Amino acid sequence: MAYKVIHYINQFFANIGGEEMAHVTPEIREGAVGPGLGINKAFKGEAEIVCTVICGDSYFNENTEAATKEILELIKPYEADAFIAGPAFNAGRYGTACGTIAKAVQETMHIPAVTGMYIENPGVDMFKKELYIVETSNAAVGMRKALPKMSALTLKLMSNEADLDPTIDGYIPRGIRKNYFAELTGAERAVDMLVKKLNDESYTTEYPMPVFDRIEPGKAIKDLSKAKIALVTSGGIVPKDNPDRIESSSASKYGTYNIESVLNLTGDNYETAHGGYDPVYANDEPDRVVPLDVLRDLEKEGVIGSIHPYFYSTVGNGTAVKSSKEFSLEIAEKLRQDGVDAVILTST
Amino acid sequence: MITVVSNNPLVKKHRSDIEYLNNKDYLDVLIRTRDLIHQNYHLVTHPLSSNFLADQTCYKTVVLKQESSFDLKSLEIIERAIIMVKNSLLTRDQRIFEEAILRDLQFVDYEIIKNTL
Amino acid sequence: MKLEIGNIIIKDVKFGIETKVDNQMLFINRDEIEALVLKDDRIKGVSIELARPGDSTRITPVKDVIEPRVKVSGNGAIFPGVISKVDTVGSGRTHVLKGAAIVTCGKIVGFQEGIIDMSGPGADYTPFSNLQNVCLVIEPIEGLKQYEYEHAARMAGLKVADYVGQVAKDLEPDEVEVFETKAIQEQVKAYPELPKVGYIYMLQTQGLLHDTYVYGVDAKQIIPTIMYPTEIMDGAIISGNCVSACDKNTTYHHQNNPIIKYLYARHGKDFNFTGVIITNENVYLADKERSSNMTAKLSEYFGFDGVIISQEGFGNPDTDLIMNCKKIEAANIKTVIVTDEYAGRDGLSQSLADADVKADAVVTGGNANEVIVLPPMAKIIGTDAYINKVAGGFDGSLRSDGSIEVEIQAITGSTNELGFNKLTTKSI
Amino acid sequence: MVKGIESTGIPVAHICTIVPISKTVGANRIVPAVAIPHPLGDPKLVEEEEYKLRRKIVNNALKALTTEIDDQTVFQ
Repeated sequence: MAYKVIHYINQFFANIGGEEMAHVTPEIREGAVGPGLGINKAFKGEAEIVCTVICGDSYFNENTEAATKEILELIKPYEADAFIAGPAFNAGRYGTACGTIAKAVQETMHIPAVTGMYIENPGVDMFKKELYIVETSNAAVGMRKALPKMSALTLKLMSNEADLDPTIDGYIPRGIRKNYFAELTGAERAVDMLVKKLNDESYTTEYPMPVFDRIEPGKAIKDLSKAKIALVTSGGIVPKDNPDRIESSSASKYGTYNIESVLNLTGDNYETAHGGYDPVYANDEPDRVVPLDVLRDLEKEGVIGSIHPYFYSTVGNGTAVKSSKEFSLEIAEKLRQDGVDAVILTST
Repeated sequence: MITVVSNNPLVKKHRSDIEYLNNKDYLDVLIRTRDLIHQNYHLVTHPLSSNFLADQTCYKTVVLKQESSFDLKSLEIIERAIIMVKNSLLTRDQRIFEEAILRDLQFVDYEIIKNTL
Repeated sequence: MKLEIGNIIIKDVKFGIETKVDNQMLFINRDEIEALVLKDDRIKGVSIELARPGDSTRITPVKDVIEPRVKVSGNGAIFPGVISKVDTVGSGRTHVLKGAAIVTCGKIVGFQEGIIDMSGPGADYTPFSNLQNVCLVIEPIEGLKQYEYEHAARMAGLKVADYVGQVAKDLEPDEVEVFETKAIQEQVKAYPELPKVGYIYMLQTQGLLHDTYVYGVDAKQIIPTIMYPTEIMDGAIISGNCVSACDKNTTYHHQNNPIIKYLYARHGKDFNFTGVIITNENVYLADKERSSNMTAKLSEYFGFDGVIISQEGFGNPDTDLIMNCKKIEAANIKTVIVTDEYAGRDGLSQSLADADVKADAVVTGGNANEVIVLPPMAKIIGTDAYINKVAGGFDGSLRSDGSIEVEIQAITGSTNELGFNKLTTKSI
Repeated sequence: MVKGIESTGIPVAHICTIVPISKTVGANRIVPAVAIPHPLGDPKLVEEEEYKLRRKIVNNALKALTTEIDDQTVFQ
């Protein structure tokens, strides 16, 4: 009997409409829709899309929790063997939606989930550890190439073929280090690698050093006097008594604090949660870490447009960037949605 | 000026003027070390001396030196060490060592840094 | 320097009335060996046992593995500066009982020493499961200090290896391999058109139980220096190391350094292998800076175009490794580094305690944290009472049925950083 | 943190004490601060002077945010 697969797509690929229809709520249709037809073809009868669930990107991203719940309810009766989302190519919100729903399905229904994205889709960084994300081109022209890869990987996962390899199966490496026995000994491989390096031939390192990849600088602000500026800090400034219990070192969370009616941060109401330096100076005068006093004056003088009503705070220390990555994306998304034009980030 | 941060009673026994973190764990020693580095202390010994992470020993001694400027290299080393030690604690059960083993662990930690004391 | 290695192939080991080799069978006189070990009055007792490939045998806690050899001609003798006069070795002829090894076992401190399984899944991870092993389980006298015990166990292993090796002196080897490296100017002239390659050999030297000896000198005290590769092949470096079974270099590893072996294999064809620089891994940052400055300077001085750098151990030696790599790359010399990983049981953690983009050619010996279940064995040589104290073991790792759940870091030589094995790691 | 935010296209001025760390974490507009325990202040100064110092650093950050750049830039 053929495997049963559920497919998730957004309003655009369901031919409902573009951005103007991005608010549509989840609906389910029997059988394959849009890209699903191509997936079905690639399955060659070994599996079949039993239903397609469709949701608008805006609806999903603005109501993530509710949308996830609704979709899980909708697809439950189908008792599927696997779940496919997208491919989302370079569409950020679609990618986030695909990642979120695929992860939720994987966790609650215990069936394998596969999605597809362009390597720079923000969803990749958010979900690559948990999900198999097939690498696609950055636009829908890559559909024809992406679908067979996604289908093949899904089939492999359903039949429990354990030995997956990103270079063969076309998914983005999940960053899990796994042992295996190579053809040659390490010494032979080292000598081979050295010869290639000496001859300027290409070689593949067995452990790519974690590198800090660059991000394109954001465009400069044209008119400061109209700009909405947000304050973010990794210096751990929090309201007195640290209501969110932000940890004193390499914090795993962040706090969001309303400063709409605050003119400056004083030691009476704010303090630092940072455990990495002598806290006296920051506790005495938290403006020394988050310069709200200066920024309020500049707002009053009309130098800047406005100050974002919330500031975000966490405790980070220089090199431990990884832990903060997840919530920094969350903060970033909120700032973007709130129409913030620029950010001043302070670190100790 | 040399400063010794340690939770090893054997180190404390041999040198009294250390910053002794009584009943604190390996990670506490590293975090205290990091705090000192932020106050212009430089590492003298590597914080991952001995081949143990926190799942294999509970004793750690680090030697630092106070200087007048901040040392980025020391900070990088301690930050990476903290990440590794946290990871070593994360994926394992808490270990409980027997008394005889504890003495061995104290001994090895002390032996490795005794020349700086 | 020119060294001939004559291999006498050993395919089985048995106790006998005389220690000798007969038709690829090594016979061991138990009493003679026992008497030899007990000459050291720090040792109360020794039990000598044999372990063959395929046996349902577990050897633990393993301290060192040594290949029995004898110097037939040329300068010096076996393990110079340690059990023989400090003469420069690396030339002449040396005979090897290929396929045999002396394994020392003992609970030096309550953790650390490793496991060798002669069969089952664990056997795939250690090269020593393929050898005919003569095991010495060494029991110290009451109250012997750890360093004394370590020293006594180290000496016992070397002396027995020397003793057993003697039997090869007058035997006709099954095969003879010849290795030669000339003095630097001559060597460079030999293949002027080929790139010059060196090997940076990092030695574990953190302190007690983490030491390596070069011609008898504690390598902690050396300044990096240059050696002929054949000196190392001829026993100039020995292990005094009890740490992390998986990635410590036993004396056997030093005697059979595979990087030296494969550099020789392509010497004169793909490059000109011109020398080895040995360096250390100390706990003081100032020593790390000094030693890595020296390796870079020597690499430049000897005109290397490329080097392989191998590590021993993990944690703070990662810093030495990266310093060596960065500084040598900065001298416009191409590097390949050989290391192993501690990426956690789930393989998701940061693998090394240091990193640099310059380290763009890395060979890894595997993730030492990966968990394996070793089934029960019919025979235990040594004791498994300490299993859950072995580095890589954890509470409850010795199960009531005798099976063990451990990280592979408990297995002797499993993630060796000289590239001795085929084990490696990929990102999935 | 810097990268997370800037990946949305919002420009970020990173005020930090240790410029090399800011560079490794991928900040593009880097504004050096005073010292680790008090990046935007100096307890040795009188209140007014300290405010001036802070304002200077914030102005520097605003200058950074209004400057078009292609690569990591430190705004002294």
